[in-house]
Amino acid sequence: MEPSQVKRVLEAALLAAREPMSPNDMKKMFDEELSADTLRKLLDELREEWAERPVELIQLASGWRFRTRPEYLPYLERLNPERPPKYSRAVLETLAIIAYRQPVTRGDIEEIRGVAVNTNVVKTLEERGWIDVVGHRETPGRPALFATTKQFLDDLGLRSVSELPPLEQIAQTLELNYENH
Amino acid sequence: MEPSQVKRVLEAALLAAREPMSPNDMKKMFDEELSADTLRKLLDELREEWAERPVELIQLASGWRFRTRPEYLPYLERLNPERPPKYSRAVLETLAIIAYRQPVTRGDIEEIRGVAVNTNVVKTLEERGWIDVVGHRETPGRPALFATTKQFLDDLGLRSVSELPPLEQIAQTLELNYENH
Amino acid sequence: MSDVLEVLPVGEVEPFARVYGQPLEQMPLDLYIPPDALAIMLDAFEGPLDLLLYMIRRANIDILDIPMAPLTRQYLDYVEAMRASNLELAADYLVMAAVLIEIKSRMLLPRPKQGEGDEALDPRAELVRRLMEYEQMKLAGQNLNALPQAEREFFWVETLVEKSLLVRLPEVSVSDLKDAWMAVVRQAGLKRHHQIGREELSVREHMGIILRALQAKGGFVQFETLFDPEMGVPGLVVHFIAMLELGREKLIEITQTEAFQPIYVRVHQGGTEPGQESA
Repeated sequence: MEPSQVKRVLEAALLAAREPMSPNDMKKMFDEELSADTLRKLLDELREEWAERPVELIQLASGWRFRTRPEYLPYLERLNPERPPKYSRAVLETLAIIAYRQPVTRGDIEEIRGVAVNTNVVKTLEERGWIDVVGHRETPGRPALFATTKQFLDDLGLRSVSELPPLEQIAQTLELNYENH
Repeated sequence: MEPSQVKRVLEAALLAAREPMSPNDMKKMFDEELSADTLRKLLDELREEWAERPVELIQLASGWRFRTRPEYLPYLERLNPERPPKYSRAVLETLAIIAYRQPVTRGDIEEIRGVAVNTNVVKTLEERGWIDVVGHRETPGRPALFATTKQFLDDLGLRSVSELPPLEQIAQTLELNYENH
Repeated sequence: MSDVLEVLPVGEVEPFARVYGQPLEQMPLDLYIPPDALAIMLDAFEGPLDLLLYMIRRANIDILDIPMAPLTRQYLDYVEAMRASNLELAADYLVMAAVLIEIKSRMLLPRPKQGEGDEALDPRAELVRRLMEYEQMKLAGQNLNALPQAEREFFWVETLVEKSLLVRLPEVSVSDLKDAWMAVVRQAGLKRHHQIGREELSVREHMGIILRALQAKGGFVQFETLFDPEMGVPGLVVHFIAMLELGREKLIEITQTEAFQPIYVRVHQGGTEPGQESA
């Protein structure tokens, strides 16, 4: 059999495979002996041929398989949407404090929440691009001052921080709640 | 999004699909409205692009899906010695009657075949997902009416019942060359 | 049409032809099958219609002109042979025997004319119709079986989708934020001290904007450069208040060496010389 024909058979098998295919599985399909070198060469060629396509040939621990490239996952995700992950309460409260009281230091946040702020919480928000350091307060230790970013406003669909729900309302709601209880 | 990009997303989704993809599923992946014409054109282009490759894009009863071309069977079948069951004549004849005369009751099938229908025969076809009960005939006993399913068409690579092989003309006598066999 | 024959195990058909030593079409009415062979064959038949069809096709009888007498006789012989071999005989075979006998006897009677010019109804018509319909479905079943079938002649393509590769960021809505703030306020008992309205929020936002601008420009700038006429009058006022608030919170220093000289704004230095930061 021509190497190009062997390659096409490999391609068909790999596209239809439900599990990663081991070199042994691949060899099973042919009467002729297929050397490990030849096989490897053909697989490399296949991978090359698929370089520009939306799925890629990858080598996993248990063999080879075609896999959808990660950049297409957001579209595929819409076919079977999963519930989006949620931020923890600590992250949300920290974000709320920075949004309503900016610019604030970590110390301010701790004072308001009454608990130490975990480094990961701030890091999560920084990595998301929602907060950044806008300066330092000139007190001992020169703590960083955090404020929300433009991206935070964009992602929440706001034009400005002043579009956040006003807190008079919140306070009123709270007072009503207190009175009722 | 560029049409070429839309096509790549469709390709990724179709290659990964666990079942045939309907045009509605495909449209779900995009923010932009995708007209039936555009979609059809892109799918035709995709089919064209794959014309020389070992898998082909086909249109089935419930949508579109990639499959390996039948000429690769001799190689691929060596991978999985477990083949789907060979159906008995009773099963095949019952299937043919349901496919060509649907919807039919068990009584109709018995009338045509001239024998009682074994429960297992119907169960085999139901379990394969090829037939199901689509209603009841309003005669005494309200017998169930069976019809073939989309999956039956999908599994045979057909878009609709009208694509079934045409029924043969029954010869008055056998052809003379019959003895040569 | 050879499909019809494939119904039987090969070997079952051909020996008969050899026993009689002549081509099949030359023994149209000989429907005889030895009982021993019959015992083996019966499993291969799907019922009386299948058996009859086999007999007719094997003898190459015109299906539209079935000789009822020999057919019925042979059929009854088979049924008898089946009984003799203690084969469990399905009721369907006995029903068919009765049908054949009835047709045969009606063939002997003068056919009643339906009407002037009408063809008399052939007593065999219904049987022929059933045989032909059955044969058609039998062939259809074989043809269906010949179609390429998923997982038998072809396989579906199903590439791997590793959803875990998709980075999914949590979404936060304005109301999530409001709820979080309410929880903070409730816990901290801040409601009296921290009733923040729209005005104050704008100020707070502009405080961030000024600090960011200062940072970008090296921490030391001329006062006017921080004001952009594009902001409009309300924006400029808020911006100015934010500047004052930053000064009050000791986050910036606003300096002017003497009256009518340029005003400078710098990040609060805590004692270091102005200009050092910007160098």
